[in-house]
Amino acid sequence: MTSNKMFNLLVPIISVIIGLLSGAIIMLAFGYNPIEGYAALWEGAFGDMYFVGETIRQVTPYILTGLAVAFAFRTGLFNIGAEGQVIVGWLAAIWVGISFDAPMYIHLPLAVIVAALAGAIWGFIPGLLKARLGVHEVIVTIMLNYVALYSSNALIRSVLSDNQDKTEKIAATASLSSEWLQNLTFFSRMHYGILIAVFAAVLMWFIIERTSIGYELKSVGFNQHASKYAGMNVSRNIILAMVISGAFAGLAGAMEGLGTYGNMSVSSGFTNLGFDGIAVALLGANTAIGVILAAFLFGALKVGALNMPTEAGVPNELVDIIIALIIFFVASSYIIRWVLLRFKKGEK
Amino acid sequence: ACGGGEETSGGESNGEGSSDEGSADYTVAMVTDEGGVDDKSFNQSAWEGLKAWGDEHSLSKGAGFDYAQSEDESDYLPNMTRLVRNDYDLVFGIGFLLEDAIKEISEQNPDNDFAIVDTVVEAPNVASITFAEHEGSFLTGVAAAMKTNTDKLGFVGGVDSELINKFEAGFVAGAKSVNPDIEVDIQYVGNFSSAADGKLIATRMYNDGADIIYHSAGAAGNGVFAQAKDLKQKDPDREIYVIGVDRDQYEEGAIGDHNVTLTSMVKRVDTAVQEVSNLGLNGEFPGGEVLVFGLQDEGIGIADTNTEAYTEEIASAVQEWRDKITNGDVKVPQTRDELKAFEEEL
Amino acid sequence: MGFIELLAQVIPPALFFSAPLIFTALGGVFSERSGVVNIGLEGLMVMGAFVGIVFNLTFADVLGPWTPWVSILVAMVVSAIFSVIHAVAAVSFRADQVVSGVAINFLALGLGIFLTKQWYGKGQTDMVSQPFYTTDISLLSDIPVIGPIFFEGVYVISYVSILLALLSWYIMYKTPFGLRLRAVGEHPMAADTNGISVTKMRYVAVIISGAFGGLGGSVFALTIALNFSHATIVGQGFMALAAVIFGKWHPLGAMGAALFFGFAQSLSVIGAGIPLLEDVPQVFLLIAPYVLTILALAGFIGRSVAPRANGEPYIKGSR
Amino acid sequence: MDYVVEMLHIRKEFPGIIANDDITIQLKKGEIHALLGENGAGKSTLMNVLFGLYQPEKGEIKVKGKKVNMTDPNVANDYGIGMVHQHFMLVEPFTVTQNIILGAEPTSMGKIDLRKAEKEVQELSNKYGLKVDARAKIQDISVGMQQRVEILKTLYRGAEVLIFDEPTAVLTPQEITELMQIMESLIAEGKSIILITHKLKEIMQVCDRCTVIRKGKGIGTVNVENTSVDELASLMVGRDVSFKTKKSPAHPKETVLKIENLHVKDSRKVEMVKGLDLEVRAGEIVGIAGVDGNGQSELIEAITGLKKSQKGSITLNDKNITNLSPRKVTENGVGHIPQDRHKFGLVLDFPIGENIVLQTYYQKPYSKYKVLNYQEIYAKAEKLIKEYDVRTPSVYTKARALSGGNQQKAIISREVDRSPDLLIAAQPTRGLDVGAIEFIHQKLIEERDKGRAILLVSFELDEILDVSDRIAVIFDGKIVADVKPENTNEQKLGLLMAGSAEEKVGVTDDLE
Ligand SMILES: Nc1ncnc2c1ncn2[C@@H]1O[C@H](COP(=O)(O)OP(=O)(O)OP(=O)(O)O)[C@@H](O)[C@H]1O
Ligand SMILES: Nc1ncnc2c1ncn2[C@@H]1O[C@H](COP(=O)(O)OP(=O)(O)OP(=O)(O)O)[C@@H](O)[C@H]1O
Ligand SMILES: [Mg+2]
Ligand SMILES: [Mg+2]
Repeated sequence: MTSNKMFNLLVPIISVIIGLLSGAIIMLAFGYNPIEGYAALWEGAFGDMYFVGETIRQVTPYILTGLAVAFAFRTGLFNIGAEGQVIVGWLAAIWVGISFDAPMYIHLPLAVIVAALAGAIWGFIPGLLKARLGVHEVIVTIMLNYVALYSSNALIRSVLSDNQDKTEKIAATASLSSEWLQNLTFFSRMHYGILIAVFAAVLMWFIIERTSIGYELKSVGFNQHASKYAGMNVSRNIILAMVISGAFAGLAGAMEGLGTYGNMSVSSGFTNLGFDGIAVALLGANTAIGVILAAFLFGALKVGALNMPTEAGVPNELVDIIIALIIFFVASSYIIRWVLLRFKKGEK
Repeated sequence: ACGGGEETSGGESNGEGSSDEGSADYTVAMVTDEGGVDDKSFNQSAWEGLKAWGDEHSLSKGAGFDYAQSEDESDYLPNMTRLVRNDYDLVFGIGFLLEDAIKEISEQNPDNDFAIVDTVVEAPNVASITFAEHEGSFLTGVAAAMKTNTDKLGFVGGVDSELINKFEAGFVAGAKSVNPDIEVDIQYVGNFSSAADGKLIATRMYNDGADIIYHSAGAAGNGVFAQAKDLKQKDPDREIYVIGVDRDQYEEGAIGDHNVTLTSMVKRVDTAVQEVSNLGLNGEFPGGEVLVFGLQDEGIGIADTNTEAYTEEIASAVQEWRDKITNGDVKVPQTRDELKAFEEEL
Repeated sequence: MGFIELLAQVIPPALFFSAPLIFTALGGVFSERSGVVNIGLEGLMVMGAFVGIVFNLTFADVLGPWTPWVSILVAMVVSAIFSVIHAVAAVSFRADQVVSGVAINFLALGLGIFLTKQWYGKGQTDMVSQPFYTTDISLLSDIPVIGPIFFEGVYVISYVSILLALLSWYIMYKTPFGLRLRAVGEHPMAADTNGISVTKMRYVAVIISGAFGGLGGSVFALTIALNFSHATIVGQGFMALAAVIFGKWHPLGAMGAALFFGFAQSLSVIGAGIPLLEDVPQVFLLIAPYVLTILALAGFIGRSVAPRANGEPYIKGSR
Repeated sequence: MDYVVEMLHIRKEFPGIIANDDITIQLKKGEIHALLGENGAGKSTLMNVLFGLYQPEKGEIKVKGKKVNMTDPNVANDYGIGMVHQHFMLVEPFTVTQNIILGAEPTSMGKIDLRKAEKEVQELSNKYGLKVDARAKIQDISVGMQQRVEILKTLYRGAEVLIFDEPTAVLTPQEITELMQIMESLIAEGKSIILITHKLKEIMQVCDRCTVIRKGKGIGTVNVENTSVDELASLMVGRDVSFKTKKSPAHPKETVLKIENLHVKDSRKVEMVKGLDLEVRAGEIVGIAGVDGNGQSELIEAITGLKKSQKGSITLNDKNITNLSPRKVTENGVGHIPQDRHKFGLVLDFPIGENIVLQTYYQKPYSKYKVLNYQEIYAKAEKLIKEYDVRTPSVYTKARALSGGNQQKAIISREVDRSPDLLIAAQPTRGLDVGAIEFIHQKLIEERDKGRAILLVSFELDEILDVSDRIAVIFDGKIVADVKPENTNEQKLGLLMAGSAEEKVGVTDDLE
């Protein structure tokens, strides 16, 4: 059992190392200096407090979309719709942020909660259709992504602004950003949302691992027949799982709306936070702590990558390739385990 | 057109004078939007301007001038910050999408110079570079009206917004100024990226009898070109055209021996970038000013590469209207409301 | 505008819009029928689009009007080879198939743009000079009413996609290969005890999905986008995946679903020019295809049950 | 010597366990050779080695005296070895014919020649008396017919040696009789058979020789003629086993379950229970005897709330529980050992400990304010697995990894421990070895003696006759007879179960 635990730790680490090594080989093959490349990457992610702040800023929504996808996976559902849930959450947060005046201790929590609710509603629809009519959640969530994108664009234009490309900025009382954090990190956009994200991770862990709600959700995810036999309400649990998952993604939208940007723009494409959330969740083995770690890896790579073209002349797409390889090796952990076992046997 | 450009037209010569000493003192960088530095559109144009400025002062990329490319919305500010912290004196934000980022960073770094293209940021250390797209669009409208055989034109916009409405209003006004009976079929894609939707819209418009479509839809406009070329391929005798945007899209229109690009509304972002950089270099940075580049100062132009389609006759008509605009005889509408008023006066 | 004219307006674009989805969805059907979930369709399309465009740009002078056809073949081959990565992970390494599909998506886009930058020095390629063009299909286009709707100004490749769907159906339901493929996806151990190599079948199926995904991507690039950039394939692969499920993992069902998407998309874009729909706010037209899909699923398509062993790595002797 | 197949000194290891340790089995031509052992003894593993699914670490396999290397099932097929697996290897959405030809399809011009295939299947089926509907889908046919399809599959491939892995566990008595006849006709055709079964009577009935394995080791081979059921049992288990379940007479008390005029439809909306009446009292075991498909499943599902009933009433301790939710039914005092343990009984991916609280997780002390108390949960599990002798490495082991017998014991421990007033046991001993069966029967009787009402549904007449205090015969959705075990026998019951009208009149006199 202890060796199993060691493996669970070792495999992702090895995957990351192999991914980075492969990236180095590609850099060499195309005539770049991998040491310079990775130095630039490191510099761009952790070089000084500013970059650390920006990395954390990027990590924040990744944690939440990662949790959203992971939560659904743990309950036997595949939520490709985190993307759309982020968008509606963002929109809802902004809505509350710009259309009210209230003291901060009311305004900010209200905005955050409404964002979570919006995401939850966006998760409720596929949940309901799956539970009641057996409609596959993957299609419905894909479709709802587009509905969220186009509708929120239209709402920004027609309701939240006067035919502008973006809304006005939210009231300071609804903002997550903090002068203190900004000063600490030389004006990075790091905001208090990271606390919410970490709290959400703890919450997910608690729900899934420690409560009877989580027990039911997992049970329904594994075996609907046995769950029904045991007296659980299968439909209700499917819906609940999607609602909670959607709420996490909605919170990710709030991070962007109330923290990073303070407003919302008309967008011609997706934020990709939701799609990246799939990778984060899977990289984190669908556990809360795993999601946090994976989000850090992901966020650092993404933010650090921006520094690669300027500092080392390496196209930042290389980071996408590296991320892909890391995911690939994590997925193939079986083979890594196998090799490790061989290795251990050889030692003896 | 407003006065900003006039002073700057002299900027180039000033810049040349100071090229020798100025190199190390003043450095300039730019941040692209998601289109990237090679988007064949204004990002690319801006970068060409910056490179030209670098050449002018014997600087090299990374030492004196540079760019940072944004993968998505969240990268704008970090990219800016990185450049500022790398001690670039002037940082351009290319595209109205970077408005918020410029606003924020200019507050955080009051001692730095910033410039934004295509929109206005009110701050003492920000120069806002805008273009009179409506004027250029007016001229493409004139050209289209001269060229059309069906008296029906099309306009495909990316996203229905203030900026793109300027193109629409100018185009319609130009066309109707030549021939008030001309109909303009207007449709927006909803985004700047879906070539498929651009193509679907073009299909419908050409089907409905439009023979020239002016697009202002970024990559979605590729779909318009695809459809026009397809129709041309099927029937080489059919007179069918696209009007390009932002830069000369002649290349996109090539189909065998033909070319469907009638003309393009060219925004000289390169000129603007080069000029503002020189102003900064010379200690005359136009902070807090709104520079409008228009027809008058060649900040906006209209391409005449397709000599076969873009006939002398059209060229002279366009020249005529250009003069009227620069004279102030014609005031080109910028919004739908202004257009309505403009049409009533016709 | 009369109904027939409306159809003549809507159907040809619907066909060209659907073709890439049909190809890709067929690939998805093969893969998932063999028990390998394929979220990587998006990435396979990206790879196909990239290869199709690069090949087209490189060989247009040599191959002339044959260029697009050869391009899609080459795109098929390269994407098929690319998909082996997914096969190795999902079949041999017993990877979580969703994870490995996600990796495919990241990898294809990363590689595509990276190589574009290497080879062209910029983030997007030029436009190809030899794309696919529409034609009137001789004889058929002369049929009254139907002719103009279905056979005038259409891409031949659209019909290839429909023929391929029929062929896929034939292969899957009438040949030993198809029977074995479906058996492997339903009950791999049963197939194994009948002497069918689960590994081999799954490899073949994933490689077919790679070829079809590559075909879909390259057809999209060579009919609609005409160049390659990060924005060429954005979500079409996921729509194809939706078509696979919508079509209940059946080749003809997937084709029907893809045609439905194409039709709805076409109607929503073209609708803005139709008097009846002119006053409908654009956003309703934009979301119409997606809402219609959900309504169709909720209303009459209902439950679709995946192949029993879909997503499960086959490990000999486990239960 | 004319051995058709020999497995010599076979050793097969799985991570952490030696499933087969130096086992030898030799099959003579034309014999039915039994392979006997407790659950998990290694029988299936050994046969999978012979069939080429597993590669042995040591030992050799000879076919007709020639050493062969069974690398995969194809090789086994080539040597004329066919296997009917313990868990059927049938593709549910396929037709009977498609399943039979899978992997060896007749074609014409690349297309499957379905007509030819169907003809061949029909011919085979006629030849061996294996009645199947060639065009029916597997998911629509009975378990018995599915098994015949499995046999046809091996015959279609020209098998000379047939391996049957627990074929009778899932069959009704009639089907078992048919199967025995089929096996004999196969032998008559010159084929040889290895039969795995836990039912010693069957071995005595049809087998020539019997090889016994215990905990992965070969114990030896005996001639069936020279042995007895008791000897086989003690060889297998390593101790004496009593077959006649020890029980004292029942003392039924108040009525616990009362069902009146119940009507239930199945998932295809066909009425399966058609006005059924039934009573079970505290302190008695009522056995439901009947041929599969006469409404047993629907009856149980209606009582437990898994299915809605259309008409009639179900009363538990004078409380109407008709159409209550499963949870409400459970809380009112019903325990249920489900027929399909994998589908209903367990969440296979949960640790065994968490399966123990599958219905009670939300109650104190396992959870408080919705927070689970794992200490209590696992403490309970530890206690139960000890008490019920559930063999598992630990309570944290996933249920999936346990053998069927141990999974069943875990379910029974859970259901019995809740002290339900009514305990429904559906096929509680299916697929289990004699030791496990003995244990479970003992438990049921213990519970009866504690005053619980027990409803036992089983297709095994032995079990019904052995354990029940009263037998209710179900036919076509109704209880058609109510008899005492001491007043009846297998033949009489068989007739009743077939719906024989005269018998019905004759026996209803027995009704109290
Ligand atoms: N796939 C496997 N992985 C690991 N261990 C296995 C596997 N299959 C079987 N075993 C081990 O081999 C032993 C023998 O299992 P096997 O299935 O052969 O038993 P059996 O005699 O057929 O039991 P039953 O009578 O219940 O069918 C088991 O105790 C188990 O520990
Ligand atoms: N995947 C597996 N991992 C670990 N052990 C396994 C696995 N599959 C089977 N086993 C082991 O195999 C043994 C027997 O398995 P087998 O399936 O033969 O049991 P069984 O009693 O016959 O079950 P059933 O009654 O359901 O047929 C068990 O003791 C179990 O530990
Ligand atoms: Mg067994
Ligand atoms: Mg068994």
